Amino acid sequence: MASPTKPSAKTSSKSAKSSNNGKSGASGLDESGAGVEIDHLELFRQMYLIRQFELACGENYSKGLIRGFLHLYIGQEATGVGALSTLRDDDYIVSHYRDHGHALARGLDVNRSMAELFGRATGTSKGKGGSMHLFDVAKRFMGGHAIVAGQLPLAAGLALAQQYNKTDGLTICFFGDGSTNQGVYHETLNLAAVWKLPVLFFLENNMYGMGSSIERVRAGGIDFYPGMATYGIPAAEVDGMDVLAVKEATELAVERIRAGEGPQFIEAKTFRFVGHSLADGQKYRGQEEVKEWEERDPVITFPAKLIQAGLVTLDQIDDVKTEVDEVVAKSVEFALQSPEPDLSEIHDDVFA
Amino acid sequence: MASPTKPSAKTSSKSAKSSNNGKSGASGLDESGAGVEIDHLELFRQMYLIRQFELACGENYSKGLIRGFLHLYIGQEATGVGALSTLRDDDYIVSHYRDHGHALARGLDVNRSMAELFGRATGTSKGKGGSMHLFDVAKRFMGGHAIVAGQLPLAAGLALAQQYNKTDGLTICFFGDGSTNQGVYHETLNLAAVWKLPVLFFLENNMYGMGSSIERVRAGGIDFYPGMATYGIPAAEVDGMDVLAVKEATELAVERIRAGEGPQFIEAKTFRFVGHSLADGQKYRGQEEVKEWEERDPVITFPAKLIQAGLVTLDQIDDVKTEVDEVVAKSVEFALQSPEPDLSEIHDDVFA
Amino acid sequence: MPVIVLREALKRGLEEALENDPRVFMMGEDIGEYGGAYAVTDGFLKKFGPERIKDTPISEQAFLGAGIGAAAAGLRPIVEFMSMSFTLVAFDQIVNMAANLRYMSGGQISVPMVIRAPTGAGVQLGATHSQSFETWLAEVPGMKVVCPSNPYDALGLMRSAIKDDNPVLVAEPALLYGTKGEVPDEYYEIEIGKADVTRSGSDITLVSYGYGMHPVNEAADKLSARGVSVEVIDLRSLSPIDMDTIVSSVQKTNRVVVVDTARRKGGIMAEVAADLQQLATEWLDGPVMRVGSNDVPWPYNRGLEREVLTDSDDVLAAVAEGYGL
Amino acid sequence: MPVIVLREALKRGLEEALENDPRVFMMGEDIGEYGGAYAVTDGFLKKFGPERIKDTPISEQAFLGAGIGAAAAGLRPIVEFMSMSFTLVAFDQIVNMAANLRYMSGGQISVPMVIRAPTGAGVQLGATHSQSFETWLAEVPGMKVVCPSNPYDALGLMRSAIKDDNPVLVAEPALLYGTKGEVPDEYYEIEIGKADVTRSGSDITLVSYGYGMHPVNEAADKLSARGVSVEVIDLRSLSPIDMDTIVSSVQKTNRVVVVDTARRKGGIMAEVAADLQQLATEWLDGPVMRVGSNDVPWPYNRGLEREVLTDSDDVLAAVAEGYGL
Ligand SMILES: Cc1ncc(C[n+]2csc(CCOP(=O)(O)OP(=O)(O)O)c2C)c(N)n1
Ligand SMILES: Cc1ncc(C[n+]2csc(CCOP(=O)(O)OP(=O)(O)O)c2C)c(N)n1
Ligand SMILES: [Mg+2]
Ligand SMILES: [Mg+2]
Repeated sequence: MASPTKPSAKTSSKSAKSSNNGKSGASGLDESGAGVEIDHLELFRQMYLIRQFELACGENYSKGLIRGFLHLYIGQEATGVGALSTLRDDDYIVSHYRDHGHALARGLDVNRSMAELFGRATGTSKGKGGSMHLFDVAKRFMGGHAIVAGQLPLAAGLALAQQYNKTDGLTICFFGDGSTNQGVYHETLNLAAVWKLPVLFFLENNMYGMGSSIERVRAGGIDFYPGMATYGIPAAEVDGMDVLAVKEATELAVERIRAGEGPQFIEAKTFRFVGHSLADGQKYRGQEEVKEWEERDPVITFPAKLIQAGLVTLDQIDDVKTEVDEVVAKSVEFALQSPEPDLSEIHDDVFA
Repeated sequence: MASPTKPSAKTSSKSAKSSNNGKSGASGLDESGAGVEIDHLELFRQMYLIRQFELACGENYSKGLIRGFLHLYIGQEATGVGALSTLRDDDYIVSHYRDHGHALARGLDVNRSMAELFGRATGTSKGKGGSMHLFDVAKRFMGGHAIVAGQLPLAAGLALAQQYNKTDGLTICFFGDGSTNQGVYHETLNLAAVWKLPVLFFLENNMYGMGSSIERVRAGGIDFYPGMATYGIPAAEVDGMDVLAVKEATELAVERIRAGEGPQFIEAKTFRFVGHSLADGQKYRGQEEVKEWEERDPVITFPAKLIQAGLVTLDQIDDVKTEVDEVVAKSVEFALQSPEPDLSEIHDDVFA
Repeated sequence: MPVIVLREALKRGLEEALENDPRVFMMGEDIGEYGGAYAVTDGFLKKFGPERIKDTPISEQAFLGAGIGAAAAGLRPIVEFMSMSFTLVAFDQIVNMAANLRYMSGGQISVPMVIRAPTGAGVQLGATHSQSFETWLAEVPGMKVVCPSNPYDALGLMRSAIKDDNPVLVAEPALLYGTKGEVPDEYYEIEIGKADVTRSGSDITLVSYGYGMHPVNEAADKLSARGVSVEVIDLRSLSPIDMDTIVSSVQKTNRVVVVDTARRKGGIMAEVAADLQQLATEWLDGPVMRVGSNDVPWPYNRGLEREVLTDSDDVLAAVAEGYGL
Repeated sequence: MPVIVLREALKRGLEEALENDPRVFMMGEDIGEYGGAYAVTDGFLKKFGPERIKDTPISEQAFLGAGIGAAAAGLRPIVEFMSMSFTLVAFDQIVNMAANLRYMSGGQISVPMVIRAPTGAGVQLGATHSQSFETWLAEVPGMKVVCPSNPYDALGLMRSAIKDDNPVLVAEPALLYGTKGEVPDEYYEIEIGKADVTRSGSDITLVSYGYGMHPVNEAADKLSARGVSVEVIDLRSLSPIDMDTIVSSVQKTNRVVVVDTARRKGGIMAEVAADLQQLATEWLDGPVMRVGSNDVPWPYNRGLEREVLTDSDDVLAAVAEGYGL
């Protein structure tokens, strides 16, 4: 069974040059004062927003207002928020079916995101995509993809365009531990490495692919980053429950990519506190393991640490919560009051 | 550009236990007298047979008697012959489209093999398969597969049956360097490792996939065996121009598989002296590189070494040559005189 | 007769085979500890053990292909895809290996394998998860394809599929796992390649299969209420297709509508329609009317999805347009 | 008019686009240093450099998928498969990504990509290398598919394919790369979705495309010699299909045979036949006769392969059977 990893970063790479990733995962609130430039409250706000959004989704799924498959990001908030806090407006983001967290951290409109889950005309994909297929091209949020690992080549291609156009933009691609068992994952890593594409492969290793623990479906153990040596891709491990550690590791990788060093790989050890989807009874794992991870819940531990470090006050945290609770409640209201798409919409958007 | 590797073996594996593969590739004709039990002349006969068979194929392709795609094994004889000399009758062999060498080393009937290439009713697949699809299930030679890397899961499945039936049989699967870029290759390695399947992955690294040198299409360099650590699969490198080294390395791997240690991986460094297929003008590589490798031609160097070591006489070698030349000439004769398949055959063999 | 749901019928077929034939084993994602995405294999791991109920990595190419190898070696694997939509990543293995192997080897190799997958739209899974690739695989020589519309057929077809020496795809309509029907305790099989005349009539023939039988039966009820005598045929097998049964029916009714809930373009009903108008030219009083879902990717929104999906109104409209009934 | 071979026509279309539009680039296995498996891109690497002529690893899923991403970002990639048979390993990317992306995103994303691949049987490559999956991809909403039968169309269709804002598959009949034809120096395009009436007649319509035009033209010659006035239609596009042109022709001839050199079952001619008998019911004097290659895996042996492949005798037999001509 998987157990929480320590919040330290390890690295693996063939070349000496890139192996000094080691520092990148050092836990966030250090004495160096690096925290000064960081908007801690904003990081908290995003994580809390995702948490409350997901809880609202779960509720409305039970009511039958959201349908299809619904995969919640609860427990993984620190990874998406930490990673995406480092990017620029011209960078691309590619996600999988567990995409709400990435979408919100990228700043997608909360109302329109919720409306998409409700299948409404005001949704980000006009109600045609649903939970697994959020898109917002204006924000360079390129989906929401529901075939496991199918999104990796798309990310490579976006990065290829950035390289071809001689920009220093990059593409970040999120995926799960289970998706490493799809052949296309390996094809894409190699292609990106051969062409030195500006892409950041971001593995959210939450220890399970649906009901399958890593140990049951993978021969090489629970660590993926050491294998990147095969592709000559610099790789770092980071504590996915620590938003500042994730931010720092990502910053370093982003810097290297912008400097033209080619693809980078980050493995965040994280955990979903809930089932794979709303249909999952979690028969395959004990609640003890879940509890162990829940003790490190970033939505609870991060504000606690911030207050302890004197970086923010309890009042500030409470204000954020009040504000976010309202935003989420309003998004549900917005979705509920939004119109269903017109049936004439069926034939639109098939061809350009 | 690739250059000939030294005839020494290196290994890579995570576990200490399996990393003592190191010895396995030691060059063949050593002082220990291990050669005593080896039928050197038979090994030579097989290599020479393959060479002459391939030359005859090339000739008859030019005449239009063999058609479609034709991929010759010239230069790689020592790998197939060395590897297959270690197997039992109940082991399975799986090959790709460059399959003549493997077929003949497995002991497929020379006449029927040639007849298949001529598309005759007497061919191993009744003329329906052709050069890329040789099969002889009685010999457990399970093809001849023409989609790059597509044969790997088949091999895993045959091995799965051997494991399921609690035999100590194994399956050997041949593939080329280029096929490592197909996703299914990675999927199969992992699956075999997770299930500890009795399969020997045998990479014939001939430095090129069609017109693509490894360096151009792979990020990790020309060595593949170190990457096997990712899957926890013990892996050895061996000089593919040295039939005895290949034999020895394979023997060790076979022993481990029969002992229940799960999949093993061998990478033989080898070279095709001719084009990818008969349509290949070899614009992508210089003839110098080819010449360098040709100096190590196993069909020439092996008998020379044998004679020098006093293990066989020149006369014996010449006798083998005479005999084999006749066998090959007869196979062409056999193919030529064999009937074309009857047109009624078209609808046979679609369903069982 | 005892009444069970379609999921239970499939389960019984699988369980029987696992009990009676030691060569039978199962592979698939989360079929063991998780109990199967649609709970068809719930409890199997405990009962049959991990050697016969194999949880796989998310590696469809590798485990489907391993099934082919195991079958070539004489075992009888049953491989589950979590969705018909995911067969796409393993299409090369299915088409080039499972289906071609026998022919390429001049008849030396058989691949007695069952591939199972939930199929079809209707549960708001969107464009990537609602597709019906059984219609493509039914075109591949060497493959057999069946698709049950009720528990009785599900069990009978599953039994035949497992006994067949060829690769057989069992397309399980996702919308029907909970559908009830009578299933006798006595053993029976349903021959692959035989359609079923589920309702006898003289005015018009309606042909469909799988989930499509539901809009078709609804339409038949409405037509009957209007005094139209409807004959209904459930194809049950998409490969081979039982054209004889369809032609016989049309010789009686002289009118026919073929109905798919998969997309209209291409699909298996294009094949049926194209053949039927050749085979029954002189018997037909009008065109072979073809009904299918709209030729668009599947939308998520419920209203849009329902509109795209073939329903009984679409069937009735075709009956009216083609034959004025 | 200058006469060139089909390979040259394709080459000209590609070269032009590379010269005129900096967003256009190419990817594929051995298209650069090797010069392309069928020599279509010979010389391109030298002329346009490695940034625009990208040799890829044997990773069809990754590089086809990368093409989709690059297209989504505004480039106009042209991706070569070494054979249509190899598209299978990337089918998921083509169908679930290239074709679905626009719809799933509510119209936010366009995928202006060209996929090229040699297709079809006839050169003794056996079961795995002779398949025609363009007939499947033509059924996918969001995909366009064209297939030229001569150099003129090859250039005109390639130009339109590259300018199109959707994913377009260009199926290049492997048997026709060396086929000669007139191609003007003046610029022209051929609209995707428009069939071509290549021969005008009043007794019977023959419909085909790609390599199928060869047996059809041969059959038309033989029929003409017997005094039968034949109208011949070259579909050119498999998606969208120009049913209007076919229906108009049948309104004149009242007889029709649709011909494919891909396998008969399923295929695009099943779609054409099924639609046509609905659209032209009252104009038809008989069934829509459908001809295709035998429904077996492609055999290697030359005699067997020729027998399986549709030829002019098969076309004539269908004309005789359906209409007694
Ligand atoms: C090709 C394919 N196979 C199977 C599935 C079904 N499926 C959806 S998510 C999932 C598990 C993926 O796990 P992981 O990559 O670890 O991501 P996580 O859900 O843990 O975030 C599976 C098996 C799919 N969508 N696509
Ligand atoms: C999926 C797929 N893509 C492309 C091809 C075309 N092709 C045939 S062999 C080959 C090169 C394979 O190289 P390698 O695996 O190194 O084997 P070698 O020919 O060197 O023995 C290619 C690209 C194919 N058969 N299948
Ligand atoms: Mg996971
Ligand atoms: Mg090679």
